[in-house]
Amino acid sequence: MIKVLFFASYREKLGVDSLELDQMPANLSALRELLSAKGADWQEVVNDARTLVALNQSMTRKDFELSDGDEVAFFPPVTGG
Amino acid sequence: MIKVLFFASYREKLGVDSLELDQMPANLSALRELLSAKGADWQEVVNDARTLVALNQSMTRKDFELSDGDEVAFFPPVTGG
Amino acid sequence: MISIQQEDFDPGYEQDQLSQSTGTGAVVTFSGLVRDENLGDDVGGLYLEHYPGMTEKALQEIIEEAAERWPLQAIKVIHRVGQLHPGDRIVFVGVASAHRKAAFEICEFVMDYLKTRAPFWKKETTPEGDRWVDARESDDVAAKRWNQE
Amino acid sequence: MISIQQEDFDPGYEQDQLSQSTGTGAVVTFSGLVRDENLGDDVGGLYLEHYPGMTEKALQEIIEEAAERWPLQAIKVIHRVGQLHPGDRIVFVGVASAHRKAAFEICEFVMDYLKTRAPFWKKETTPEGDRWVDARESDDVAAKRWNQE
Repeated sequence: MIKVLFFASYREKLGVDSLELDQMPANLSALRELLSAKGADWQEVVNDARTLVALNQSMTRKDFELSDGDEVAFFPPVTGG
Repeated sequence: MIKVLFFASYREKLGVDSLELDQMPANLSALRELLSAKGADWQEVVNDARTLVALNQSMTRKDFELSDGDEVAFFPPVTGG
Repeated sequence: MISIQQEDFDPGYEQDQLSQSTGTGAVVTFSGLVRDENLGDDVGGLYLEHYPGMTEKALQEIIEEAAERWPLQAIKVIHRVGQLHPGDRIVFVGVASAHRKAAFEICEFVMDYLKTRAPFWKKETTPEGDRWVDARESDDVAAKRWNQE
Repeated sequence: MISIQQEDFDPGYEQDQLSQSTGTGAVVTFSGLVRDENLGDDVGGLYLEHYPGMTEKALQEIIEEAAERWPLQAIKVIHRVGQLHPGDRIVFVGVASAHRKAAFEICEFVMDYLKTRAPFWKKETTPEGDRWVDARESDDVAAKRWNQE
């Protein structure tokens, strides 16, 4: 099982802050495909060039393998401070 | 009359913090000559390449004409802050 | 060292805490405040969302990187979340070091990285409605300069 | 805006005063403290001499130059004189501006210019006796960078 989180405008756009996937996509690319299949909004959010991705609460710009229990977050560019 | 001030290590070296000159040197160069004549310590202080000069409480790196009532200060590089 | 909180904080108290070592010669602080205007529109309020857990971790990593680059003596980072209003404090970064150059650089570095790497998002209330604040390219530029040194 | 004084000051109070406008988005402060060590020697105390009258004028000129270069909203400069001890505050520069880049730059600019243009001199007490602190070339370098922009 993996956990997927969405924040800020993405959370609002999808109406989802968190979901748990029983299917285990092999890696980030596979996860993106799986989520894109859920609709146009989903496709935009997970594939936007500006979208930031965090694996287990660390940002990463590379593809990565997924393991049981992983937490993946998709969010727009950050605007704190 | 002009007033001449010395600060910090220069004040201590010369044992003088302030003096009034009844003679009116025409400009800074003439003032330097006049003070240099007072001894080796004076010569060092007023001619040291690092010495800063202020005319009427504004630092200047140029020669200047002197007028009655002017205040000229000689001091070492500043070290506040 | 790091605090994510809804409540306000006291910059004076934080600054005193950073000035406790007699080896410290310089304390630099940055406080970010909610402005009543952004991009030409009145701002009536600001809602700050974050990613609990990751926020602390991201800030911790930024501080560790700063400590590797500069002689850091003490640091405090506070970021508020939730509903804020014009004039409210949002963020505080306070840095203590032996000398001023390092203290300034650390404080700027932490703010630049926080602005681009810590998972906070601002939503503004304006007369035209609520809107998520867009990331600013100038923040990316500011963060990137630290890679070139 | 400028205060030359023997007594201590309260950075928290000063910071609050700088944060009064709702157009202010960034407050940066620098506090300089007496260190217990300099150039490898223990420092037991620090005596600060200045040039009354010129000091205020020099700081005023520095602030005016900063206000010409950046969108400065509020500034406070405090410098202590007389006998100080390790841990004591020496100097405070607090700056308010709409955005952080300007606030950081103004604060650094004012400190760099203060260090090279304001008539203060430090005398240290060390186990080897009292000594006037030498000007540091790094301070000249820091001040000169503002001419190149």
